Amino acid sequence: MKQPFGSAVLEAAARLLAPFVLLFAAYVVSHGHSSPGGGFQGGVLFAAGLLLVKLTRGDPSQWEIGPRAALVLACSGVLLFAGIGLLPLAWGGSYLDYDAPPLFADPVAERVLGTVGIEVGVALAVAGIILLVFDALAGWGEPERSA
Amino acid sequence: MTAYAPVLIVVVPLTAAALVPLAALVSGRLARAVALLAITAAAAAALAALVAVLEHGAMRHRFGGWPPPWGIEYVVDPLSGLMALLVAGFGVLVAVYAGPAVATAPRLLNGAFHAMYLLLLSGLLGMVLTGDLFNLYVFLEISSLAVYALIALGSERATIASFRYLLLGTVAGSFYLLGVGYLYALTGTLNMADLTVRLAPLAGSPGVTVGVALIVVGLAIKMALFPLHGWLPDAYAFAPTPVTGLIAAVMTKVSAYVLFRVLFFVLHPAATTPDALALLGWAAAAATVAGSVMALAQADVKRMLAYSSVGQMGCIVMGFALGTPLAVTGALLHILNHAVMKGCLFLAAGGVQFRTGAARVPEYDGAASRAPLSVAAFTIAACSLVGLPPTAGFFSKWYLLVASVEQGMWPFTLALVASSLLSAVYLFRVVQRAYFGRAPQETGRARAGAAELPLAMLVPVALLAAAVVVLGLLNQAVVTQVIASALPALEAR
Amino acid sequence: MTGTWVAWLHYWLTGGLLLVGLYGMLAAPHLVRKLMGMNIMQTSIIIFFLGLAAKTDATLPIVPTDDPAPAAAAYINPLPHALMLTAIVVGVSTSGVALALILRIHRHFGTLDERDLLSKLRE
Amino acid sequence: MKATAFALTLVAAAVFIHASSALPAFGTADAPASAHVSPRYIERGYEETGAHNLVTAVLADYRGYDTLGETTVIFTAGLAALLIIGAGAAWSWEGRPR
Repeated sequence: MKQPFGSAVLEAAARLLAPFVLLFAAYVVSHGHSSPGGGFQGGVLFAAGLLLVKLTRGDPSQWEIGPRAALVLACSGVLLFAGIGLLPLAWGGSYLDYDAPPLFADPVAERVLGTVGIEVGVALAVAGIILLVFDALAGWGEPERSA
Repeated sequence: MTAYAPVLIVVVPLTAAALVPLAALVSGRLARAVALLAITAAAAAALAALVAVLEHGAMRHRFGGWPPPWGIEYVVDPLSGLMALLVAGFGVLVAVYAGPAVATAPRLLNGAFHAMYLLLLSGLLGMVLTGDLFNLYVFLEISSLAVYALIALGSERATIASFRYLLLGTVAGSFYLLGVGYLYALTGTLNMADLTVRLAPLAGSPGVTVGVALIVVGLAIKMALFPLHGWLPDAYAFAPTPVTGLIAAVMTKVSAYVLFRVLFFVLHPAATTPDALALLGWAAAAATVAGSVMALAQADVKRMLAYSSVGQMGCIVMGFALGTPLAVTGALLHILNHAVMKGCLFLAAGGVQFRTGAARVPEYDGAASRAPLSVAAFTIAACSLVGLPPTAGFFSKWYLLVASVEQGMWPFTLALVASSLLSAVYLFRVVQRAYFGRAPQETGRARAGAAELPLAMLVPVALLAAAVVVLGLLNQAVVTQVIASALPALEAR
Repeated sequence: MTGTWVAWLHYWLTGGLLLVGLYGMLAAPHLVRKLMGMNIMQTSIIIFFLGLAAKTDATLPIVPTDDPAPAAAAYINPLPHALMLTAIVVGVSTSGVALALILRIHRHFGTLDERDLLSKLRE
Repeated sequence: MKATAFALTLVAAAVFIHASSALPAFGTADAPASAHVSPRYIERGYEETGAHNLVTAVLADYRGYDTLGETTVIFTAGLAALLIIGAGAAWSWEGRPR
C-alpha cells in the first residue's frame, strides 16, 4: 500500500474516526463479558482502525504497525492464550481451568479474570493477523517487502 | 507429568507454533531448534501416554475442569495413543528429513514453514485425541489450512493443486460440520461418548442416517476414497517431498481413524445398517482396483505412489465395511503399516531424486548404483506394500483377505488380490530398472566416496525401512496389545 | 407455529442455500466464483446451526443482573452461537488463504478461468 | 460438468428434504438441542463463570479449548497467507533438494 487514497475529506474523516474506532475496540473486548462482543470482534475493530489510517495516509503513517510488529502481536496473542491455559497445570488443575491457581478466594472471580485474559489474547492475535494478511494481500506486487 | 500427557501432546506443538516465528526473528537456526524440540517433546508425551494407557487403561482430560457433555474432553486409549505416537513420531522423522532443504530458505520463511509444520501436526494430533465432534472439526480445519500452505510451497503448479484441495477440503469440512449439526439437532450433544448413548434409541431415523452419511462423505473426501480422490494426485505430486511424505503417511490415515471412531464408537452398532456399510464396501473395492490401475498408468514416481495411496485407502475402508473383528483388525493394522511403508516410499523416492535427479520411472535406470541405500529402502517398503511375507504389509493384507473369504465376499477378495498383483507390477518395474537398468552415461561423474544423502535425510529413510520389517515381526504384539482393546465395541454386533 | 410446514422451512431454505453454493463451486469456471460458492455454502451451515438455537418466545442469551434464577426456556440456546462464532472464523480464514492462492495463481498464469488454466497446464 | 453438477444438486436436495422431516420443528423449546446440554449453560452459566453474556460463557469457559483452536485457525491462516504470497512466493522448493 504505497499509494494512499488520500484526499482532504478522507483524511479529516479518518483523523476524526480512528481514535474512536480504537476506543470502541477496547470497549468491545472488555465488555464481551456482559454484552455482545469479545476478542474476535474487538480485534477486528482494532485492526480496522489502524487500517483506516493506513488506507488514507499510505504506508509510512504515524500509526504504522509493520508486518514484523504485526507478526509479533499475533504470536504474543496466541502465546498469551496458550499460556493462560497452561498455568493451571502447575496447580494440579486441567488445561484452561482458570480457578486452579489460588489467586482469589472466589473461584468465579478467577474465572472472570481468566476469561478476560484469553479475550485479550484473542484480540491481539486477531488484530495482528488481520494487519499481516492485509499487508500480504496489498503488497503482493512486491513480495520482498512483506515481512 | 504423565497425567498431563494427553493435553501436552497437542498443546506443546501448538504453543511452539506461536513461538517459532518469534524465534525466527532472531535466527533461523533457533526457530528450527524450537520446532524440533517441540515435536520431540510431543512424541515423548505420546509415548509416555501410550505406555501408561497400556498399563492402567484409558486416560481422560477435561478441559477447563468441566465434566464431559458440557466441556470438551480428550481421550487416550491404546488405539488413539498409538495413532498419536505414529503422527508425532512421523513428525520428528520428517522434520529431520526436511532440514537440509529448508535450511536454504530465507530466515523468516524458515520460521513460517516450521510454524506451519507444527500447526499441521497439532491439528492432526488434536483430531486423534479429541472426544468431541465439534472440537474435531476445529482441529481438522487447523490441519487443513496448514497443509494448503505447505503444498503451495512446492512450485507454481502446486498453487493450483493446493487451491483445488482447498475447495474440496472445505466441502469436506462443511459436510462434516453439517452432519454434526444433524446429530446435534437430534441429540443435543457433541460429546462422542454421550452421543453413543443418546443415538441408540434413534437408530433408523432418516435424520441420523443423513447426518452420518454427510460425516462419512466429508471424511471420505479427506481420505481420498475413490470417486472423491480428485485432489490427491496433484497435491502429492507437486508438494515438496517432505510434506508429501508426511501427509501421505499420516493425514489420510487420521481421517480413516476418525471414520473408524464414528462408525464403530459413536454410532450404536445397530445404527450402522449392513446395507449402508455394504455400499461403502463396494465403493472401497472399486477404489482398491481403480487406484492400482491408475497407478500403473503413471510415469511420474510420486504420482504413481499417490494413486497407489488411493488404492490402499480402499483396502482400509473395505476392512471397516466388512465390519467383523478380523476385518477391522486388518484395517487398523493396515492404517499403521501403510503409514510407515508409504512414508518410507515417498521419502526414499525423494532421496533418489535428491541424488540422481530421477523423478520419472524411466529415469530410475541404474539408480541403485548411485543411491544404493535409498533404493534399498524403496525396495523393502515396496515388498511390504505388495504384501510379501516377512514385511508388515503381508499381515494386514492377510487379515483382510481371510476376513473377506470368511464373509464369503468374493469380489472383495478378488479386489485385494488384484491390487496386490498390480502393485507388484508398478512397484517392481521401478525396482527392476533401479537395479538392472543401464545407467545413463554421466554416472562416472558421481563423486566416489561422497555420502549418498545428507545424514539428516538418510537416517529417517533408514529408520522407516527398519520399521517396516520390525512392524512385520511385532505385528502380533500390536494386534493383541493395542488393536484388540478397540474391538470389544464390535463384539456386540 | 409448530406442526405446520412453516416449522420446517428453515431446514429447506438452509439446505437450498447450501446447494446453491455447492452448484456454484462445481459449475462456475472462474476461481473467484468458486470461492464465492464456497462462502455461500459455509454461510448456509452457519444459519442452519443458528436455527437450532431458536426457541419460541425466548430472548437473547444475556442474563441481566436482576434475574437470579434464569429459566432455560426464557433464553435461546447459547451453544450453537458459540460454535458458529468459531465456524465464522474458520470461514474467514479459509477465504483468506484461498484469496492468497488466487493472487499467486493469477500472478503466474495470468488467468483465473479454469478452462484457460487447464489449457496452460497441458502445454 | 454443469449437467452432472445439476443432477448431483437435485439428488442432494431430495435427501435434505427427506431428512428434514426427522428434525425438530423450528423454535421448539424442548427439542433435544435445547433440552439436553444447553440448559446448564443458561441456568448456571452466570453463577459458574461470572459472565452475563452466555455466549461468552460457553465460548471462553465451558468450551474455551475450542476458542484456542479458533485462534489457532486464524493464526494459521495469517501465516499461510504470508507463506503463500509473502515470503514464500520468492522462494520455492523447485530446483532445491526436493
